[in-house]
Amino acid sequence: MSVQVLYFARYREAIGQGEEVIELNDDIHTLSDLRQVLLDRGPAWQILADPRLCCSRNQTLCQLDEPITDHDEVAFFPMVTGG
Amino acid sequence: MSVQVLYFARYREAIGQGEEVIELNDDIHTLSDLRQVLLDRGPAWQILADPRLCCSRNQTLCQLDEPITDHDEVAFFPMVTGG
Amino acid sequence: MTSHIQTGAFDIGQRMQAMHNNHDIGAIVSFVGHVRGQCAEGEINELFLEHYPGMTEASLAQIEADALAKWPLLGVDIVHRYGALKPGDAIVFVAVASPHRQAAFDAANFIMDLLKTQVPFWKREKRNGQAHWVESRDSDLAAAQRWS
Amino acid sequence: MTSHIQTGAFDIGQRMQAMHNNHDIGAIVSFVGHVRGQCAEGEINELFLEHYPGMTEASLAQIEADALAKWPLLGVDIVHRYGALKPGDAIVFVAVASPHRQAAFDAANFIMDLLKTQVPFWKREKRNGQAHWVESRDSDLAAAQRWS
Repeated sequence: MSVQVLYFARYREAIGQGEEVIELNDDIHTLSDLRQVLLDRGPAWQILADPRLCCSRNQTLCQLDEPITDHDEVAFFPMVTGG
Repeated sequence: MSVQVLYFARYREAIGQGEEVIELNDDIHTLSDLRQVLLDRGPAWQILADPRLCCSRNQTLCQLDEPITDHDEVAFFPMVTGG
Repeated sequence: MTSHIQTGAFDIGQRMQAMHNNHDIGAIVSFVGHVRGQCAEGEINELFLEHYPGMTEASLAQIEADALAKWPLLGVDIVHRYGALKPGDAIVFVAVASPHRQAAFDAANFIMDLLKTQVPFWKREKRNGQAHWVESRDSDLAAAQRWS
Repeated sequence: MTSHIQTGAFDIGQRMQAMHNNHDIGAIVSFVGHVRGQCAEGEINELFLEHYPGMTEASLAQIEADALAKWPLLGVDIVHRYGALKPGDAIVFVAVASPHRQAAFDAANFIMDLLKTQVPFWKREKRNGQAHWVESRDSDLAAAQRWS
Protein backbone atom coordinates (compact mmCIF):
# COMPACT_ATOMS: atom_id res chain seq x y z
CA MET A 1 0.00 0.00 0.00
CA SER A 2 0.95 3.62 -0.47
CA VAL A 3 0.71 6.35 2.17
CA GLN A 4 1.57 10.01 2.18
CA VAL A 5 3.73 10.95 5.18
CA LEU A 6 4.22 14.51 6.47
CA TYR A 7 6.74 15.92 8.95
CA PHE A 8 6.45 19.27 10.71
CA ALA A 9 8.51 21.82 12.66
CA ARG A 10 11.76 20.49 14.18
CA TYR A 11 11.11 16.98 12.82
CA ARG A 12 10.86 18.43 9.30
CA GLU A 13 14.08 20.39 9.83
CA ALA A 14 15.99 17.37 11.22
CA ILE A 15 14.74 15.03 8.48
CA GLY A 16 15.30 17.60 5.76
CA GLN A 17 11.96 17.14 4.04
CA GLY A 18 8.32 17.93 4.72
CA GLU A 19 6.49 15.16 2.88
CA GLU A 20 6.88 12.03 0.84
CA VAL A 21 4.87 9.11 -0.50
CA ILE A 22 5.99 5.74 0.88
CA GLU A 23 5.24 2.26 -0.48
CA LEU A 24 4.74 -0.12 2.43
CA ASN A 25 5.02 -3.91 2.64
CA ASP A 26 2.10 -6.04 3.76
CA ASP A 27 3.63 -6.48 7.23
CA ILE A 28 3.11 -2.78 8.09
CA HIS A 29 -0.21 -2.41 9.89
CA THR A 30 0.05 0.58 12.26
CA LEU A 31 1.67 4.01 12.59
CA SER A 32 4.08 2.38 15.02
CA ASP A 33 5.20 -0.09 12.30
CA LEU A 34 5.62 2.84 9.88
CA ARG A 35 7.68 4.78 12.41
CA GLN A 36 10.02 1.76 12.79
CA VAL A 37 10.56 1.71 9.01
CA LEU A 38 11.54 5.39 9.19
CA LEU A 39 13.82 4.95 12.26
CA ASP A 40 15.69 2.20 10.36
CA ARG A 41 16.64 4.72 7.67
CA GLY A 42 19.50 6.18 9.74
CA PRO A 43 20.69 8.85 12.18
CA ALA A 44 18.65 11.84 10.89
CA TRP A 45 15.47 9.84 11.50
CA GLN A 46 16.14 9.21 15.22
CA ILE A 47 14.22 12.43 15.95
CA LEU A 48 11.11 10.26 15.52
CA ALA A 49 12.13 8.34 18.67
CA ASP A 50 11.04 11.48 20.62
CA PRO A 51 9.04 10.13 23.60
CA ARG A 52 6.56 13.01 23.16
CA LEU A 53 6.07 12.39 19.41
CA CYS A 54 2.56 13.15 18.16
CA CYS A 55 0.90 11.67 15.10
CA SER A 56 -2.22 11.99 13.02
CA ARG A 57 -4.03 9.86 10.49
CA ASN A 58 -6.07 11.63 7.85
CA GLN A 59 -5.73 14.92 9.74
CA THR A 60 -7.04 13.57 13.06
CA LEU A 61 -4.81 13.16 16.13
CA CYS A 62 -4.26 9.49 16.98
CA GLN A 63 -2.03 7.10 18.92
CA LEU A 64 0.83 5.05 17.46
CA ASP A 65 -1.28 1.85 17.55
CA GLU A 66 -3.65 3.39 14.97
CA PRO A 67 -4.01 1.09 11.92
CA ILE A 68 -3.10 2.48 8.51
CA THR A 69 -4.66 1.68 5.18
CA ASP A 70 -3.88 2.39 1.56
CA HIS A 71 -3.86 6.10 0.57
CA ASP A 72 -3.87 7.36 4.14
CA GLU A 73 -2.32 10.73 4.96
CA VAL A 74 -0.14 10.29 8.03
CA ALA A 75 1.86 12.93 9.90
CA PHE A 76 4.51 12.93 12.63
CA PHE A 77 5.15 16.10 14.61
CA PRO A 78 6.31 17.49 17.98
CA MET A 79 3.81 18.62 20.60
CA VAL A 80 1.98 21.66 19.34
CA THR A 81 2.74 25.18 20.60
CA GLY A 82 0.25 27.53 18.94
CA GLY A 83 -2.12 30.02 20.49
CA MET B 1 -25.96 63.88 65.11
CA SER B 2 -26.75 64.50 61.47
CA VAL B 3 -26.47 61.90 58.68
CA GLN B 4 -27.19 62.01 54.97
CA VAL B 5 -29.40 59.11 53.89
CA LEU B 6 -29.81 57.94 50.27
CA TYR B 7 -32.35 55.56 48.71
CA PHE B 8 -31.98 53.90 45.33
CA ALA B 9 -33.98 52.07 42.66
CA ARG B 10 -37.32 50.60 43.84
CA TYR B 11 -36.76 51.83 47.41
CA ARG B 12 -36.37 55.39 46.08
CA GLU B 13 -39.54 55.00 44.00
CA ALA B 14 -41.58 53.57 46.91
CA ILE B 15 -40.36 56.20 49.37
CA GLY B 16 -40.76 59.01 46.86
CA GLN B 17 -37.39 60.65 47.47
CA GLY B 18 -33.73 59.87 46.80
CA GLU B 19 -31.96 61.59 49.65
CA GLU B 20 -32.41 63.56 52.82
CA VAL B 21 -30.47 64.77 55.86
CA ILE B 22 -31.75 63.32 59.14
CA GLU B 23 -31.07 64.56 62.67
CA LEU B 24 -30.74 61.56 64.99
CA ASN B 25 -31.14 61.27 68.76
CA ASP B 26 -28.31 59.99 70.94
CA ASP B 27 -29.94 56.56 71.24
CA ILE B 28 -29.31 55.80 67.52
CA HIS B 29 -26.02 53.92 67.20
CA THR B 30 -26.23 51.64 64.14
CA LEU B 31 -27.75 51.45 60.66
CA SER B 32 -30.28 49.03 62.13
CA ASP B 33 -31.41 51.71 64.63
CA LEU B 34 -31.68 54.22 61.79
CA ARG B 35 -33.74 51.80 59.70
CA GLN B 36 -36.18 51.41 62.62
CA VAL B 37 -36.63 55.19 62.78
CA LEU B 38 -37.49 55.14 59.07
CA LEU B 39 -39.86 52.12 59.35
CA ASP B 40 -41.75 54.00 62.11
CA ARG B 41 -42.56 56.79 59.64
CA GLY B 42 -45.42 54.86 58.03
CA PRO B 43 -46.59 52.51 55.24
CA ALA B 44 -44.41 53.81 52.35
CA TRP B 45 -41.31 53.06 54.42
CA GLN B 46 -42.11 49.37 54.94
CA ILE B 47 -40.11 48.67 51.76
CA LEU B 48 -37.05 48.95 54.03
CA ALA B 49 -38.21 45.77 55.82
CA ASP B 50 -37.06 43.89 52.67
CA PRO B 51 -35.18 40.81 53.99
CA ARG B 52 -32.59 41.29 51.20
CA LEU B 53 -32.05 44.99 51.95
CA CYS B 54 -28.48 46.18 51.34
CA CYS B 55 -26.79 49.15 52.96
CA SER B 56 -23.60 51.14 52.79
CA ARG B 57 -21.82 53.59 55.07
CA ASN B 58 -19.63 56.22 53.44
CA GLN B 59 -19.92 54.42 50.09
CA THR B 60 -18.74 51.02 51.37
CA LEU B 61 -21.07 48.00 51.60
CA CYS B 62 -21.76 47.07 55.24
CA GLN B 63 -24.12 45.12 57.49
CA LEU B 64 -27.01 46.60 59.49
CA ASP B 65 -25.01 46.37 62.75
CA GLU B 66 -22.53 48.92 61.36
CA PRO B 67 -22.17 51.90 63.76
CA ILE B 68 -22.94 55.38 62.43
CA THR B 69 -21.33 58.64 63.42
CA ASP B 70 -22.01 62.32 62.79
CA HIS B 71 -21.87 63.41 59.10
CA ASP B 72 -21.92 59.84 57.73
CA GLU B 73 -23.36 59.15 54.29
CA VAL B 74 -25.63 56.14 54.59
CA ALA B 75 -27.58 54.39 51.82
CA PHE B 76 -30.30 51.74 51.65
CA PHE B 77 -30.88 49.86 48.40
CA PRO B 78 -32.09 46.58 46.89
CA MET B 79 -29.60 43.93 45.77
CA VAL B 80 -27.61 45.23 42.82
CA THR B 81 -28.32 44.10 39.24
CA GLY B 82 -25.71 45.76 37.02
CA GLY B 83 -23.30 44.19 34.55
CA MET C 1 -6.17 50.79 35.69
CA THR C 2 -9.25 52.83 34.89
CA SER C 3 -12.99 52.71 35.18
CA HIS C 4 -15.45 54.84 33.28
CA ILE C 5 -19.06 55.34 34.33
CA GLN C 6 -20.89 57.07 31.51
CA THR C 7 -24.19 57.44 29.67
CA GLY C 8 -22.70 57.39 26.16
CA ALA C 9 -21.70 54.46 23.96
CA PHE C 10 -18.07 53.31 23.82
CA ASP C 11 -15.82 52.07 21.02
CA ILE C 12 -14.82 48.47 21.74
CA GLY C 13 -12.13 48.32 19.05
CA GLN C 14 -10.48 51.49 20.30
CA ARG C 15 -10.49 50.24 23.89
CA MET C 16 -9.07 46.84 22.87
CA GLN C 17 -6.29 48.57 20.96
CA ALA C 18 -5.49 50.88 23.89
CA MET C 19 -5.17 47.83 26.20
CA HIS C 20 -2.20 46.52 24.24
CA ASN C 21 0.30 49.17 25.31
CA ASN C 22 3.44 47.14 25.98
CA HIS C 23 5.27 44.04 24.75
CA ASP C 24 5.09 42.15 28.06
CA ILE C 25 1.37 41.58 27.40
CA GLY C 26 0.76 38.06 26.09
CA ALA C 27 -2.99 37.81 26.63
CA ILE C 28 -5.98 40.14 26.70
CA VAL C 29 -9.40 38.84 27.74
CA SER C 30 -12.43 41.06 27.28
CA PHE C 31 -16.05 40.80 28.30
CA VAL C 32 -18.85 42.82 26.70
CA GLY C 33 -22.36 42.71 28.15
CA HIS C 34 -25.24 43.62 25.82
CA VAL C 35 -28.91 44.44 26.41
CA ARG C 36 -30.96 41.46 25.21
CA GLY C 37 -34.15 41.82 23.21
CA GLN C 38 -36.04 39.08 25.06
CA CYS C 39 -36.20 37.68 28.55
CA ALA C 40 -38.28 34.86 30.10
CA GLU C 41 -41.11 37.36 30.75
CA GLY C 42 -41.32 38.75 27.21
CA GLU C 43 -39.92 41.32 24.86
CA ILE C 44 -37.65 44.03 26.28
CA ASN C 45 -38.37 47.51 24.90
CA GLU C 46 -35.92 49.52 26.98
CA LEU C 47 -33.49 49.18 29.84
CA PHE C 48 -32.77 51.94 32.34
CA LEU C 49 -29.75 51.76 34.62
CA GLU C 50 -29.59 53.71 37.88
CA HIS C 51 -26.38 53.89 39.91
CA TYR C 52 -24.90 55.43 43.06
CA PRO C 53 -22.41 58.07 41.88
CA GLY C 54 -19.25 57.98 43.92
CA MET C 55 -19.80 54.56 45.44
CA THR C 56 -19.88 53.02 41.95
CA GLU C 57 -16.40 54.33 41.18
CA ALA C 58 -15.08 53.42 44.65
CA SER C 59 -16.36 49.85 44.48
CA LEU C 60 -14.95 49.30 40.97
CA ALA C 61 -11.56 50.65 42.14
CA GLN C 62 -11.68 48.18 45.06
CA ILE C 63 -12.48 45.26 42.73
CA GLU C 64 -9.58 46.27 40.43
CA ALA C 65 -7.24 46.42 43.44
CA ASP C 66 -8.42 42.97 44.58
CA ALA C 67 -7.81 41.55 41.08
CA LEU C 68 -4.31 43.07 40.96
CA ALA C 69 -3.51 41.46 44.32
CA LYS C 70 -4.63 38.04 43.05
CA TRP C 71 -3.11 37.92 39.54
CA PRO C 72 -0.07 39.38 37.72
CA LEU C 73 -1.99 41.87 35.58
CA LEU C 74 -0.59 44.51 33.23
CA GLY C 75 -3.81 46.44 32.69
CA VAL C 76 -7.50 46.60 33.55
CA ASP C 77 -10.15 48.67 31.77
CA ILE C 78 -13.77 48.88 32.90
CA VAL C 79 -16.61 50.86 31.27
CA HIS C 80 -20.18 50.73 32.56
CA ARG C 81 -23.05 52.74 31.13
CA TYR C 82 -26.09 54.07 32.99
CA GLY C 83 -29.29 55.80 31.91
CA ALA C 84 -31.56 54.67 29.08
CA LEU C 85 -30.37 51.82 26.83
CA LYS C 86 -31.99 49.83 24.02
CA PRO C 87 -31.81 46.13 23.08
CA GLY C 88 -28.46 45.47 21.44
CA ASP C 89 -26.64 48.27 23.25
CA ALA C 90 -23.40 47.39 25.04
CA ILE C 91 -23.81 48.01 28.79
CA VAL C 92 -20.46 46.96 30.20
CA PHE C 93 -16.92 46.34 28.99
CA VAL C 94 -14.19 44.70 31.05
CA ALA C 95 -10.73 43.98 29.63
CA VAL C 96 -7.73 42.51 31.40
CA ALA C 97 -4.14 42.25 30.12
CA SER C 98 -1.59 39.81 31.52
CA PRO C 99 1.59 38.02 30.48
CA HIS C 100 -0.33 34.70 30.47
CA ARG C 101 -3.78 33.60 29.42
CA GLN C 102 -5.23 31.91 32.51
CA ALA C 103 -4.59 34.95 34.72
CA ALA C 104 -6.37 37.13 32.15
CA PHE C 105 -9.37 34.76 31.92
CA ASP C 106 -9.67 34.36 35.69
CA ALA C 107 -9.29 38.07 36.47
CA ALA C 108 -11.91 39.10 33.88
CA ASN C 109 -14.32 36.45 35.19
CA PHE C 110 -13.67 37.59 38.80
CA ILE C 111 -14.24 41.27 37.97
CA MET C 112 -17.57 40.48 36.25
CA ASP C 113 -18.75 38.27 39.13
CA LEU C 114 -17.99 40.96 41.70
CA LEU C 115 -19.38 43.73 39.49
CA LYS C 116 -22.67 41.81 39.28
CA THR C 117 -23.02 41.56 43.06
CA GLN C 118 -21.15 44.47 44.70
CA VAL C 119 -21.30 47.51 42.42
CA PRO C 120 -24.37 49.72 42.95
CA PHE C 121 -26.19 49.51 39.62
CA TRP C 122 -29.87 48.67 39.29
CA LYS C 123 -31.67 47.76 36.08
CA ARG C 124 -35.24 48.68 35.28
CA GLU C 125 -36.64 46.92 32.20
CA LYS C 126 -39.57 48.05 30.15
CA ARG C 127 -41.17 44.73 29.11
CA ASN C 128 -44.28 44.59 26.98
CA GLY C 129 -44.61 48.33 27.66
CA GLN C 130 -44.45 48.04 31.49
CA ALA C 131 -41.52 48.99 33.75
CA HIS C 132 -40.10 46.40 36.18
CA TRP C 133 -37.01 46.49 38.37
CA VAL C 134 -34.86 43.49 37.49
CA GLU C 135 -34.56 40.92 40.29
CA SER C 136 -31.11 39.86 41.45
CA ARG C 137 -30.17 36.26 40.71
CA ASP C 138 -28.98 33.75 43.30
CA SER C 139 -26.69 32.30 40.62
CA ASP C 140 -24.83 35.63 40.55
CA LEU C 141 -24.29 35.51 44.31
CA ALA C 142 -23.05 31.93 44.07
CA ALA C 143 -20.66 32.90 41.26
CA ALA C 144 -19.19 35.73 43.34
CA GLN C 145 -18.71 33.44 46.35
CA ARG C 146 -16.36 31.14 44.39
CA TRP C 147 -13.60 33.74 44.68
CA SER C 148 -13.70 34.30 48.44
CA MET D 1 -19.12 29.57 13.43
CA THR D 2 -15.96 30.38 11.52
CA SER D 3 -12.23 29.98 11.73
CA HIS D 4 -9.65 31.86 9.72
CA ILE D 5 -6.06 30.71 9.27
CA GLN D 6 -4.10 33.54 7.70
CA THR D 7 -0.75 35.29 7.45
CA GLY D 8 -2.13 38.84 7.59
CA ALA D 9 -3.15 40.98 10.54
CA PHE D 10 -6.80 41.20 11.61
CA ASP D 11 -9.01 44.01 12.89
CA ILE D 12 -10.11 43.21 16.44
CA GLY D 13 -12.71 45.97 16.62
CA GLN D 14 -14.33 44.88 13.36
CA ARG D 15 -14.46 41.23 14.49
CA MET D 16 -15.94 42.17 17.88
CA GLN D 17 -18.60 44.23 16.13
CA ALA D 18 -19.44 41.40 13.71
CA MET D 19 -19.89 38.98 16.65
CA HIS D 20 -22.84 40.99 17.95
CA ASN D 21 -25.29 40.08 15.21
CA ASN D 22 -28.49 39.41 17.15
CA HIS D 23 -30.37 40.60 20.22
CA ASP D 24 -30.34 37.23 22.01
CA ILE D 25 -26.63 37.77 22.69
CA GLY D 26 -26.09 38.95 26.26
CA ALA D 27 -22.36 38.29 26.60
CA ILE D 28 -19.30 38.22 24.35
CA VAL D 29 -15.96 37.05 25.70
CA SER D 30 -12.85 37.50 23.59
CA PHE D 31 -9.27 36.37 23.91
CA VAL D 32 -6.38 37.96 22.03
CA GLY D 33 -2.90 36.42 22.19
CA HIS D 34 0.04 38.68 21.41
CA VAL D 35 3.73 38.01 20.67
CA ARG D 36 5.72 39.06 23.74
CA GLY D 37 8.98 40.99 23.53
CA GLN D 38 10.74 38.99 26.24
CA CYS D 39 10.78 35.46 27.56
CA ALA D 40 12.74 33.77 30.36
CA GLU D 41 15.60 33.11 27.92
CA GLY D 42 15.96 36.68 26.63
CA GLU D 43 14.70 39.15 24.11
CA ILE D 44 12.46 37.88 21.30
CA ASN D 45 13.30 39.33 17.87
CA GLU D 46 10.84 37.37 15.75
CA LEU D 47 8.32 34.58 15.94
CA PHE D 48 7.61 32.19 13.09
CA LEU D 49 4.50 29.98 13.11
CA GLU D 50 4.29 26.79 11.06
CA HIS D 51 1.03 24.86 10.75
CA TYR D 52 -0.50 21.81 9.07
CA PRO D 53 -2.87 23.16 6.40
CA GLY D 54 -6.11 21.18 6.34
CA MET D 55 -5.69 19.55 9.73
CA THR D 56 -5.53 23.00 11.36
CA GLU D 57 -8.96 23.92 9.99
CA ALA D 58 -10.39 20.46 10.76
CA SER D 59 -9.21 20.47 14.37
CA LEU D 60 -10.52 24.01 14.98
CA ALA D 61 -13.89 22.97 13.52
CA GLN D 62 -13.94 19.98 15.91
CA ILE D 63 -13.14 22.19 18.92
CA GLU D 64 -15.94 24.60 17.89
CA ALA D 65 -18.35 21.67 17.60
CA ASP D 66 -17.30 20.39 21.04
CA ALA D 67 -17.84 23.86 22.55
CA LEU D 68 -21.30 24.11 20.94
CA ALA D 69 -22.23 20.73 22.42
CA LYS D 70 -21.18 21.85 25.91
CA TRP D 71 -22.60 25.41 26.09
CA PRO D 72 -25.53 27.36 24.62
CA LEU D 73 -23.49 29.52 22.25
CA LEU D 74 -24.76 31.98 19.65
CA GLY D 75 -21.48 32.49 17.81
CA VAL D 76 -17.81 31.54 17.73
CA ASP D 77 -15.06 33.30 15.79
CA ILE D 78 -11.46 32.09 15.63
CA VAL D 79 -8.53 33.70 13.80
CA HIS D 80 -5.01 32.31 13.96
CA ARG D 81 -2.05 33.72 12.09
CA TYR D 82 0.95 31.81 10.77
CA GLY D 83 4.23 32.83 9.17
CA ALA D 84 6.55 35.58 10.44
CA LEU D 85 5.36 37.77 13.33
CA LYS D 86 7.01 40.46 15.43
CA PRO D 87 6.76 41.30 19.15
CA GLY D 88 3.45 43.03 19.80
CA ASP D 89 1.65 41.35 16.89
CA ALA D 90 -1.66 39.63 17.63
CA ILE D 91 -1.34 35.89 16.90
CA VAL D 92 -4.76 34.54 17.81
CA PHE D 93 -8.28 35.83 18.39
CA VAL D 94 -11.11 33.78 19.87
CA ALA D 95 -14.54 35.28 20.56
CA VAL D 96 -17.63 33.54 21.88
CA ALA D 97 -21.19 34.92 22.09
CA SER D 98 -23.84 33.51 24.42
CA PRO D 99 -27.03 34.59 26.14
CA HIS D 100 -25.21 34.43 29.52
CA ARG D 101 -21.77 35.35 30.74
CA GLN D 102 -20.46 32.18 32.38
CA ALA D 103 -21.05 30.08 29.26
CA ALA D 104 -19.15 32.67 27.20
CA PHE D 105 -16.22 32.74 29.66
CA ASP D 106 -16.03 28.95 29.94
CA ALA D 107 -16.32 28.30 26.21
CA ALA D 108 -13.61 30.85 25.32
CA ASN D 109 -11.32 29.38 27.99
CA PHE D 110 -12.04 25.84 26.72
CA ILE D 111 -11.34 26.77 23.09
CA MET D 112 -7.99 28.36 24.00
CA ASP D 113 -6.95 25.39 26.17
CA LEU D 114 -7.72 22.94 23.36
CA LEU D 115 -6.20 25.17 20.71
CA LYS D 116 -2.94 25.22 22.72
CA THR D 117 -2.73 21.43 22.89
CA GLN D 118 -4.55 19.96 19.86
CA VAL D 119 -4.27 22.32 16.90
CA PRO D 120 -1.17 21.77 14.75
CA PHE D 121 0.74 25.04 15.10
CA TRP D 122 4.41 25.23 16.05
CA LYS D 123 6.27 28.35 17.13
CA ARG D 124 9.91 29.09 16.33
CA GLU D 125 11.34 32.06 18.21
CA LYS D 126 14.37 34.06 17.21
CA ARG D 127 15.90 34.96 20.59
CA ASN D 128 19.10 36.99 20.89
CA GLY D 129 19.48 36.39 17.14
CA GLN D 130 19.19 32.55 17.30
CA ALA D 131 16.22 30.42 16.20
CA HIS D 132 14.66 27.95 18.68
CA TRP D 133 11.51 25.87 18.45
CA VAL D 134 9.30 26.73 21.42
CA GLU D 135 8.85 23.86 23.90
CA SER D 136 5.35 22.77 24.82
CA ARG D 137 4.34 23.42 28.42
CA ASP D 138 3.03 20.80 30.81
CA SER D 139 0.78 23.49 32.30
CA ASP D 140 -0.99 23.73 28.92
CA LEU D 141 -1.64 19.98 28.91
CA ALA D 142 -2.96 20.14 32.46
CA ALA D 143 -5.24 23.06 31.52
CA ALA D 144 -6.72 21.11 28.59
CA GLN D 145 -7.33 18.03 30.77
CA ARG D 146 -9.67 19.99 33.07
CA TRP D 147 -12.36 19.86 30.40
CA SER D 148 -12.36 16.11 29.73
